[in-house]
Amino acid sequence: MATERLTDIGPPNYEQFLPPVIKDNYGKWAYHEIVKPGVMVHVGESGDKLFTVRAASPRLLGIERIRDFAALADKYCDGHLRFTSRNNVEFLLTDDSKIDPLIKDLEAIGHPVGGIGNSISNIVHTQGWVHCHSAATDASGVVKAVMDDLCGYFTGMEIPGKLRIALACCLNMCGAVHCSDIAILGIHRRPPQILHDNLNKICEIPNVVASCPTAAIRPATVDGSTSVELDEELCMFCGNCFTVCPSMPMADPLNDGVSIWVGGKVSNARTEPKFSKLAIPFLPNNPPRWPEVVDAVRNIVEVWVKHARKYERMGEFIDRIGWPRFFKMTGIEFEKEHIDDFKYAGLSYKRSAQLRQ
Amino acid sequence: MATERLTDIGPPNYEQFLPPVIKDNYGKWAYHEIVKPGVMVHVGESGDKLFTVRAASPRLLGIERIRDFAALADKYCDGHLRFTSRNNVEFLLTDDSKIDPLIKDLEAIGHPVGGIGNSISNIVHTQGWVHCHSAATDASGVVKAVMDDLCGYFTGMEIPGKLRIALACCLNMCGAVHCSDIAILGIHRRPPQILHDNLNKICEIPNVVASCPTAAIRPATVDGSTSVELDEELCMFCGNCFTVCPSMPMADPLNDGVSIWVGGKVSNARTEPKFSKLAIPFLPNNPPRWPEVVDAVRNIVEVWVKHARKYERMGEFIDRIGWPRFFKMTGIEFEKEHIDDFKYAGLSYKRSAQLRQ
Amino acid sequence: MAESGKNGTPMLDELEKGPWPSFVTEIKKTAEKSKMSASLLGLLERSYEEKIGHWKHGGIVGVMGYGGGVIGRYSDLQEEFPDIAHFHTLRVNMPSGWFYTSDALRTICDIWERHGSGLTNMHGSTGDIILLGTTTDELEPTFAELTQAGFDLGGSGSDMRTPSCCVGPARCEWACFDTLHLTNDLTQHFQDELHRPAFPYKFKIKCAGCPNDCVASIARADMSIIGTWRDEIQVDQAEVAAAATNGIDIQKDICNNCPTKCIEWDGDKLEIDDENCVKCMHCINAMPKALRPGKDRGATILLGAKAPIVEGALLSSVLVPFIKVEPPYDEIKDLIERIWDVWGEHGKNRERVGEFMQRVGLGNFLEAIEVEPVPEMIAHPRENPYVFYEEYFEEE
Amino acid sequence: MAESGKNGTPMLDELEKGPWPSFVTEIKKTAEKSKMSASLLGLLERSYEEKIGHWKHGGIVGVMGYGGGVIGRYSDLQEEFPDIAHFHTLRVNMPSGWFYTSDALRTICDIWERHGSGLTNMHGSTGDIILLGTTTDELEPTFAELTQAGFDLGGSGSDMRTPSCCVGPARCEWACFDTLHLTNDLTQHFQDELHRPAFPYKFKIKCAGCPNDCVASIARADMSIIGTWRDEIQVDQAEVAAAATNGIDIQKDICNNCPTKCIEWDGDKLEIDDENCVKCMHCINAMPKALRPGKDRGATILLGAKAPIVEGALLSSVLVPFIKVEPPYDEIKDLIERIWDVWGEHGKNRERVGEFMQRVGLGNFLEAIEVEPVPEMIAHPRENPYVFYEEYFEEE
Ligand code: SRM
Ligand code: SRM
Ligand code: SRM
Ligand code: SRM
Ligand code: SF4
Ligand code: SF4
Ligand code: SF4
Ligand code: SF4
Ligand code: SF4
Ligand code: SF4
Ligand code: SF4
Ligand code: SF4
Repeated sequence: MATERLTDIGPPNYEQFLPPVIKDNYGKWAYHEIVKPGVMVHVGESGDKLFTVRAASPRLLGIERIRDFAALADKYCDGHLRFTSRNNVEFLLTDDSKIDPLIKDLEAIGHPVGGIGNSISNIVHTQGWVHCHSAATDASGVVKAVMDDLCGYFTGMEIPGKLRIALACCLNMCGAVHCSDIAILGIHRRPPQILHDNLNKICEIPNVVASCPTAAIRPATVDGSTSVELDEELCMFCGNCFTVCPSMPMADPLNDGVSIWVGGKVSNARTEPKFSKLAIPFLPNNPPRWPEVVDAVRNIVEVWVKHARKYERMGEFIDRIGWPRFFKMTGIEFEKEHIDDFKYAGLSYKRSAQLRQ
Repeated sequence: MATERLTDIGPPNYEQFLPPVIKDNYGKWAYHEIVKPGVMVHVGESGDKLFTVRAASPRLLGIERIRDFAALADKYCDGHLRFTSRNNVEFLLTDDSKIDPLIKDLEAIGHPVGGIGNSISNIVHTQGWVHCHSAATDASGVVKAVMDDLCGYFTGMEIPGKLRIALACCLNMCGAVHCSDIAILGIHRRPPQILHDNLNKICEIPNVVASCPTAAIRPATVDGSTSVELDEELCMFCGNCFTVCPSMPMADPLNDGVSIWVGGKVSNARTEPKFSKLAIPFLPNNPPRWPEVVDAVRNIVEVWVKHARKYERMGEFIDRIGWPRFFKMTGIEFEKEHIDDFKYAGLSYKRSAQLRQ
Repeated sequence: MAESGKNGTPMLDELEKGPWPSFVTEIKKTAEKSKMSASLLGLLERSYEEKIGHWKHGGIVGVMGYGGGVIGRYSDLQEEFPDIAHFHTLRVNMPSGWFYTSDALRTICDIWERHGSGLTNMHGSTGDIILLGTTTDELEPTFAELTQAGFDLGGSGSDMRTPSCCVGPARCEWACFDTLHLTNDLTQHFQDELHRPAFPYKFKIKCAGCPNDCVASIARADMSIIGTWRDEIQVDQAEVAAAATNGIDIQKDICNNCPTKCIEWDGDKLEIDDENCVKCMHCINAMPKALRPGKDRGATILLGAKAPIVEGALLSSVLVPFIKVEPPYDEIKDLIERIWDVWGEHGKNRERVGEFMQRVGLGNFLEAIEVEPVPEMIAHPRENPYVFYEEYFEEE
Repeated sequence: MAESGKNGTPMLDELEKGPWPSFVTEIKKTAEKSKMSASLLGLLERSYEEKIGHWKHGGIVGVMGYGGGVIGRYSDLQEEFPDIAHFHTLRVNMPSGWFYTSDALRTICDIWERHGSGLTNMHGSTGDIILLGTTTDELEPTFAELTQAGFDLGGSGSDMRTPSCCVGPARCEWACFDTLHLTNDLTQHFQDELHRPAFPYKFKIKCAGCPNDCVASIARADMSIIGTWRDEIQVDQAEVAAAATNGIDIQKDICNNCPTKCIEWDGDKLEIDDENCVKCMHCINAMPKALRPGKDRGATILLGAKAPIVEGALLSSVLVPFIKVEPPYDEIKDLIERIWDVWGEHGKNRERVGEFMQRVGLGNFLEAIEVEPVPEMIAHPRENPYVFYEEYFEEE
């Protein structure tokens, strides 16, 4: 099928993929209700009803599984489905009698239904060892282990509000973990190696020097060839040098690991969006199931579930009880690493006498 | 009276100056009440009463006036009096029948009584043209003009809460205007002159260069002699160079003037301490009575008096109504200058969609 | 021992256990048909054993005439895993709102079965369909088939990244503008900027229909377009009363959680002081049948969010407090172009627009893009006295 | 025309009008006896005409053996105003709490009449008695008479500045420690550091008896010692009820203003959840007869406040959340000395301790002064991932 080469056509127009009930009620939805875990109904001003069944997804999907989803969509939804911004899959039905059979089929192929309303939804995550050169930990494996443990909160246990978890396998934070209720962040803790033999062939030394925010990198001549040298004292492991220069690898099995962050949010509901804050500076990479990470996340989740008020996101909960009590309740030790020492450090100090004594 | 030279004796011990009623009730006060404007009573657990009459002071006092105060203290307070952290003078009585005569005598010599409770107290201020080389405006004159206008709020009109005004005649902020409900700040707006002829004799050029936070100053040779040159684009008029080097005077009648700041507080009551924020970038120096400054301050005060809730300090009031409405209510124009562009600028941007529309 | 088959993948096998769907199962199932996937399994097992990744930087690979859309990737164990010596990713621009038909999905699967590993991410963090892993030779053929099927690549590198949006009016009663239409329209309008990197760094656009921000635009997009309204919240008092009897404690759950305390409840009537409502959505979220956003709808445009590399993470901040969002969206497109012009000319290499804005100063930035400063853009005026007054008087 | 007498001071005269006491009247009255004051009036009138000050930097002037306590000042119109060619200021250390007897004040006045302009500031912003203007020759004689009368100089330059405090237990029911005694004790204990500048920059100490902070210590002192308590607020329910009938709306005025909403009022009983009370003082301030701070009292020590020059203004931040404040105050003195040692050794010239603390990082600073980090020291943990991990493992 040799035809002229097409470019710049852009994505297919979404309209062709919308089910009729959506076309009819587009922009004219009246309200929605949560029918049961993982199932909600949107009711149009017309009275029409759209049922959504949300199923878990590992995000990393093989074509077979996608074909399974397509088959289920044909069987129950006249072929209509979508994915969510947190990578779950949503089946769009108009006939509520088909909901339970669909759920049965989904569970049969290992995709629990849930994640709607006040629940723990899917973990936004990244590539990790599956595809990225920059990873300090794996992404999919940690997510699988953590969600196995928290699955009950996805399929329906009552919790105070939404809890969003994200994972990024390095400081580039492709998972945008910087604003999550709980964030799992892969970290390097050893300054980059310097492959002097090929550095000047592969990398532009001025770019490498410029890439370092703390000016830890200086040009240098190492046995004859031009290269760079590093003041390890100044390195805070951001990995920016490696991003611009492959000859400065950061990955290191002995020192790479995971840090845990809490209290971020994105929505404007009640309180303004918040950045995540450091909760646990370091946990080891312990594949295949990262038990230390799983336990740490569960511990924080349980403290929140037990003590937070209705609607209260993690960060709102902590703001109410105060950080000292958060550390007490979770049993997490407060350490030097928790204290900011970057650009805005001073603003994170407690600049008032308002203290619980 | 030649005697051995005394040094390092420190201040006289305060105890010798305390009236008996204070010695008796020291640390054992039960409560206080405001008797009337400028008069309060502290009641000891013993039942003893200490009456305080607070009188206005220009802070800059001649010895004759201090002797007048001493005489009044003798007449009504067995010689006991004190000054406040805002430079008012307080007379300490035990016999409440003496309060009114004292007030009469004070008013007779031109010292209104007030400033206690929810009122506008004295303006913390600085030297200005009376004694400092660094001043961009006078201190005492502006204070006198503003307090003449606001005196009614000192002597008793009902207002929502405390309102603290401070003035500093240059960015050194000796008046600590950085945390006041309303602050009046003298500002230079012209880069320093450079007196090339004597600069290298009077100043250490490296210190001068180092003194500039924006690196606007560079060493240079100007017709033969070593001196410095200035990139005026980079100057934000902090005056630090002048502080370390007299050969870089900042004062300039055509450009010096006053800026107005609002919303700072120091106390931990209700809300944490706050910095003052820029309200009006520039008002001219217009001696002897700075009418523009007087009007600007009154305008802001009146908006607050009219709209603030009970106990609400200026900053708390503005936080409740929002800055857009503050600018609308006061009729102050919002300009580029209001937007921070210094170190922490980004944190002052509105980083949420929570807006009054 | 390149193939997982050889001596198995004991560590990865552990990740097939448990209730959550397993990516390992996905790779294994795909490995039955794809050597690439089989090799990936082996390589990944190795990473699990050694606690380190086995990928190297990718050089410049891509499809003809495009600079973006492909992430090059090479293994550092090429001898042992020759099938994935190259393992490039294609980013395929998803349809707005991630809506599909079963046929559309099958089409993609068929193409990817012919030309790649058969593995995907549905979807990537920016929103693209990620076709995970193929060789350099397969890039053009894959692209050819995709375009024939009506799909095109998404962004990568220093270009406009694939814009994304929440489900919006398609399935949400709170959408204050048509997120899907705007997103699709901008994506089509800026095809050149999407495919041919010419910016100082990446530029992301995300559209959320209301302040709940279901695409995390305020945290993850250089330009965040967030729906809002400027009239009164629509209140159905009867439904409010109903909610009050259905487990909602209106004073505690609603009024006390209102950021500006502008809702009052006297036991049978809900009073909202809309002047002081900051459109946070909470009360509406809590009572979807009783409350709805106002009718005079539009969006707030915010600028500058990004991850921390390297000056620290940023949230977007208000650039346009309120704008009507209606086709053909000229005002928004002009604004975007003015921003790109200024940033493109003065931005440093690898400087995101949010960092640029701070470096030059928001005030100066606004002047350059011809937007008037308004107090809605700031949380509060400056606290420091360091004003760069621009001119001064001189003696005659 | 040096003297104001000659052709008057029309501008300054305007400032004798109005209800507020006039500094011009003060200068004029003093000018009747003092040529210096008369000249000052003329010089000041000139400044008002020209809108510019007429003072130059002061060189190093002072009294024998002291580096601080005197601010040198010279006029730039020496020929026209010879009497104030020198116009140095003496900073005299006030008694704690600014308490005086009439005799003490007269003593100072008499000394200053003999040796200076007769003008003062009661008091300077740091708290000193400011003797405003005299010549170099008069410095020693003034000092001699002051010390004979029991007064000494205060601080200036890079030394410990004159500590100051609120009226505290002398006249306030809320004082949580003896502000006057501590202030006097520290001042006496550190006389050498007060008089002989040996620090990188100035170091100010202010003591406030409770979180109302009536000496603005958290904004104006490098070390802010602020009284607080750690047990229950003392409540007199009868007086609460009385207040409720005397114009206080307890729900609105008190409960709604409590920062942690830890007070509840059911109409006849006030319940305080003291665990969540952050000791802000508001409820106590509003009902002084009904509520009082707890009985287990002490102070919070905060560090680092300063004006903006040159990195921006700082507020003090928590260093010691709670400490008992009892003579001989050894723990506090040791802490102060450890801080001075570290800052003195590693601080840059003209770097305040608050700036120093930020430059080296609070964590490192705490290690150096041997104080354990606790979460009370921060508003929140770091938001950026840039942790300086101090050591790493290496392969054997
Ligand atoms: C489907 C999805 C949009 C899409 O285009 O894919 C979506 C859909 C809805 N969101 Fe969302 N949100 C979706 C991601 C988000 C995100 C983005 C994210 O998680 O990365 C946020 C911001 C999270 C944050 O703040 O960190 C988000 C914050 C909200 C909120 C605010 C919650 C809060 O209290 O902060 C609401 C309101 C509520 O839940 O009451 C909301 C409400 C809703 C409603 C009820 C809106 C409606 O009337 O239909 C939708 C379904 C209910 C539900 O609970 O999922 N949605 N929602 C996304 C589902 C992700 C998933 O699979 O779980
Ligand atoms: C005399 C003085 C202390 C001294 O050693 O000199 C003092 C004395 C009292 N203060 Fe103060 N404060 C004094 C300066 C301050 C300062 C410092 C300043 O203004 O620079 C503050 C911090 C101001 C700020 O936050 O910017 C201050 C914030 C307070 C507050 C908290 C007010 C608030 O709501 O924020 C109270 C409580 C109240 O007024 O209800 C208070 C209460 C009091 C009480 C009622 C305490 C008591 O029980 O005796 C005292 C007299 C009542 C009154 O209204 O003046 N005092 N008070 C100072 C009088 C200055 C003056 O002449 O006006
Ligand atoms: C594939 C994806 C992660 C995923 O598994 O989904 C991804 C993968 C990479 N990102 Fe990302 N980023 C991806 C979404 C993000 C996001 C989230 C978002 O877009 O909402 C962010 C945070 C938001 C932001 O843009 O700041 C993100 C922030 C970064 C950064 C840091 C940029 C910064 O300014 O801080 C880098 C580093 C860089 O650009 O050099 C980066 C770089 C990279 C590179 C290209 C690695 C590199 O250093 O060159 C990764 C390639 C991995 C691989 O081998 O495939 N990626 N990256 C996401 C794109 C898929 C898609 O197109 O849909
Ligand atoms: C006299 C006094 C103002 C007044 O009228 O009361 C004063 C006067 C001067 N101050 Fe101050 N400061 C005075 C209290 C303050 C305060 C307020 C306080 O102490 O509570 C501050 C703000 C708090 C702080 O310390 O940061 C203050 C912050 C400064 C600064 C900025 C320091 C900084 O780190 O930002 C400078 C500039 C410098 O140190 O070079 C300065 C410098 C000066 C100099 C010495 C001018 C100079 O550049 O050398 C002034 C001498 C004026 C003169 O001719 O007498 N003065 N200075 C105050 C001392 C009187 C006293 O001892 O009681
Ligand atoms: S977070 Fe880092 S390691 Fe993970 S995909 Fe992004 S760049 Fe790669
Ligand atoms: S990791 Fe970051 S801080 Fe360390 S050397 Fe590289 S660029 Fe510099
Ligand atoms: S504020 Fe400036 S001008 Fe005023 S006294 Fe202090 S240093 Fe001098
Ligand atoms: S005034 Fe400040 S910014 Fe301007 S040159 Fe002097 S030191 Fe630099
Ligand atoms: S952002 Fe708003 S409009 Fe879009 S899906 Fe979420 S709630 Fe609905
Ligand atoms: S939307 Fe938010 S701010 Fe507006 S009334 Fe509802 S809760 Fe209050
Ligand atoms: S700070 Fe507290 S103790 Fe000291 S005077 Fe003010 S209210 Fe009283
Ligand atoms: S002191 Fe402040 S925090 Fe404590 S109960 Fe009273 S108002 Fe609440």
